Amino acid sequence: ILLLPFTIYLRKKQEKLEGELKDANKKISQLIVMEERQRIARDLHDTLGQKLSLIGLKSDLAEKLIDINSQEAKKEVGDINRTARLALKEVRELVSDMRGTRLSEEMRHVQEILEIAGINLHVTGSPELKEVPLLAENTLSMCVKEAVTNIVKHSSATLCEIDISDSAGEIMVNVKDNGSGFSLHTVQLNESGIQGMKERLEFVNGTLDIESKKGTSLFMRIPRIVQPIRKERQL
Amino acid sequence: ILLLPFTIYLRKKQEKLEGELKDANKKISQLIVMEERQRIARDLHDTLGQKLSLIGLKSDLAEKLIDINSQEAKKEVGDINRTARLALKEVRELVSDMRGTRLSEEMRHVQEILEIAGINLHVTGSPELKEVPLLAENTLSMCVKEAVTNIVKHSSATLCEIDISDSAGEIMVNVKDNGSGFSLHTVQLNESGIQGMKERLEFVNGTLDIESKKGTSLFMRIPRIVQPIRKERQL
Amino acid sequence: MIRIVLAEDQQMLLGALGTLLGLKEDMEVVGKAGNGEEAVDMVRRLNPDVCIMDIEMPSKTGLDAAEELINHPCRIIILTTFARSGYFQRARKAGVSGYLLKDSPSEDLADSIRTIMNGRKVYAPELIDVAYNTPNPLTER
Ligand SMILES: Nc1ncnc2c1ncn2[C@@H]1O[C@H](COP(=O)(O)OP(=O)(O)OP(=O)(O)O)[C@@H](O)[C@H]1O
Ligand SMILES: Nc1ncnc2c1ncn2[C@@H]1O[C@H](COP(=O)(O)OP(=O)(O)OP(=O)(O)O)[C@@H](O)[C@H]1O
Ligand SMILES: [Mg+2]
Ligand SMILES: [Mg+2]
Ligand SMILES: [Mg+2]
Repeated sequence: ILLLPFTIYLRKKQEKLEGELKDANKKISQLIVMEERQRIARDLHDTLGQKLSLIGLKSDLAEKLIDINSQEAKKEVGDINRTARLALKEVRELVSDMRGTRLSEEMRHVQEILEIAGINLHVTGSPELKEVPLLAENTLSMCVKEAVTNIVKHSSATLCEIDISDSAGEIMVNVKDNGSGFSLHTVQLNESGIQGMKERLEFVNGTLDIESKKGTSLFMRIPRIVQPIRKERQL
Repeated sequence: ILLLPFTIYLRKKQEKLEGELKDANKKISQLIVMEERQRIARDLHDTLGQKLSLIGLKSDLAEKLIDINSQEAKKEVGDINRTARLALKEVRELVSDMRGTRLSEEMRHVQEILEIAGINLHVTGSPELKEVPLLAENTLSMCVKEAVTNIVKHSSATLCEIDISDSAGEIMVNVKDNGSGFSLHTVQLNESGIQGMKERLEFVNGTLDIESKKGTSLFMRIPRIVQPIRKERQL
Repeated sequence: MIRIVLAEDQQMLLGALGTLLGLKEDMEVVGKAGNGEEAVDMVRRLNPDVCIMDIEMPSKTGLDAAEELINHPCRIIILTTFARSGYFQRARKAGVSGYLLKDSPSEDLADSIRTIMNGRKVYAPELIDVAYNTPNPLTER
């Protein structure tokens, strides 16, 4: 009987706190999005805006020059051509920077890297993931890339096996090599590629497990959960 | 004495909750940012990429035509000019789209523009729309902005009236001025602001109607249906 | 004859703009500056009717330059590509006569210059941004 008012008080306080935290976090989200937008806007402005203005002015000028001085007009049109190509290259770079990477894309990339290094690749499972949040897929792509980079750099392997299994409960990617292996205890993992993989996976509630005896085997797992994206979107 | 373990338990729970909430929100932010980037990337690629390619091609052609057929060369260079300006306009819209496009915000903006231009503004209805999909609201904001820009640029009006009516069946915005008016037949509407409004409204199943005799009156209507935006977003 | 000083750090833009305005019968480009500092010097030295300035330039922005020239009789026109928050407010405070799009057709630009010479102001609606519509959500409360 004595307990009741006190628990009620604590519960109320807790609810209030939850509410405030939610609010604060919502604002942080908004701020991050706004900053991101502003950053992109700035990029756009600095690269493309300049070039498009230049094309606008130069085409205006060229049109007038055609009858007066065709040599000069040609020069202006040549400038326009170069400027447009440069701008196009910048758009492509900007776009590919912004896109993040699909696992299937990364797999093509990885295949190329291994081929060049003379390491055989054996893939099982499909890199076309179904209904996976973008962030999770990007994380996996990044991890596969790092794992393969390590194989090329450190393992002296002749074979790399990648297994992708996409089940109802989780997505699992296993990257395995038949190389030298390494001891987790002897190796510095601070701020390194492996540490980075681990952090990113944990960020999407995933895990990284490493077995390294004969060769190295990395297991990357991300549980399938419903992400509350859609509601937020409507902000 | 009885109280102590229980409060500790509650406090622990509270801390855990705070942590989880924070994590969840961080993830949501990242997701939103990524989605936003992808959306922008797609937009950029589709609109700007295409236009810049076109400019590249046309400038190539124009350079060759200058000595052969200066009339044709001028036409090409004129096309380049229009294309560049259109592209810049799109970038500008994209950038300002990124800064938030609630109708209420756009109305503040419009108020300022008209004030600076010395045109009176009379608003009826509320710009705080209820449960309207983001895309629809963005479209309306963009249309209001273009309509008001046109009034400032072309109408010589002294009064602008904006009526917003948000009913169960549709959202209607009417932007009206008491200026010079114009004849739809005598005016080039290709790739212009009005054409853009129309296309965007149609994209969300809306319509644009124009009356221009004494002054100009634009009716923008979007029916209230569940918009299939969400799927698009997840691409 | 309307005497004009241009200030723009992008050399190709400066060149094209100079030639375009030079082609107008009633206009003469008397000076071309590559940064804000040069622009201020040139205006003081050459006393042009109009100075057309970019915003983002080395050594001194067009807005800084306009503020410095606030008591000079030369009319200042800011030429820019995008609306950036706060720029328009500053430009207005600095008493600029025009705030125009870099990519507007040269005929429109020339028309605006003539309007401004008649003592009026011309601001492109596309460039007017509202500084207070993007509050920082963390300091909002
Ligand atoms: N597949 C592998 N085979 C053998 N050794 C490996 C393998 N992967 C990692 N290692 C060892 O673990 C160490 C840590 O790897 P990690 O990716 O964390 O860092 P790194 O590759 O050295 O540097 P970074 O990834 O930052 O470029 C490596 O230096 C290497 O000694
Ligand atoms: N409110 C208005 N009053 C008078 N004339 C108008 C009005 N709105 C549009 N017009 C006329 O219709 C034409 C087409 O307008 P539209 O918005 O499609 O293109 P624009 O404003 O000329 O160029 P843009 O919008 O691409 O910058 C204008 O050039 C103008 O002649
Ligand atoms: Mg590494
Ligand atoms: Mg228009
Ligand atoms: Mg500059």
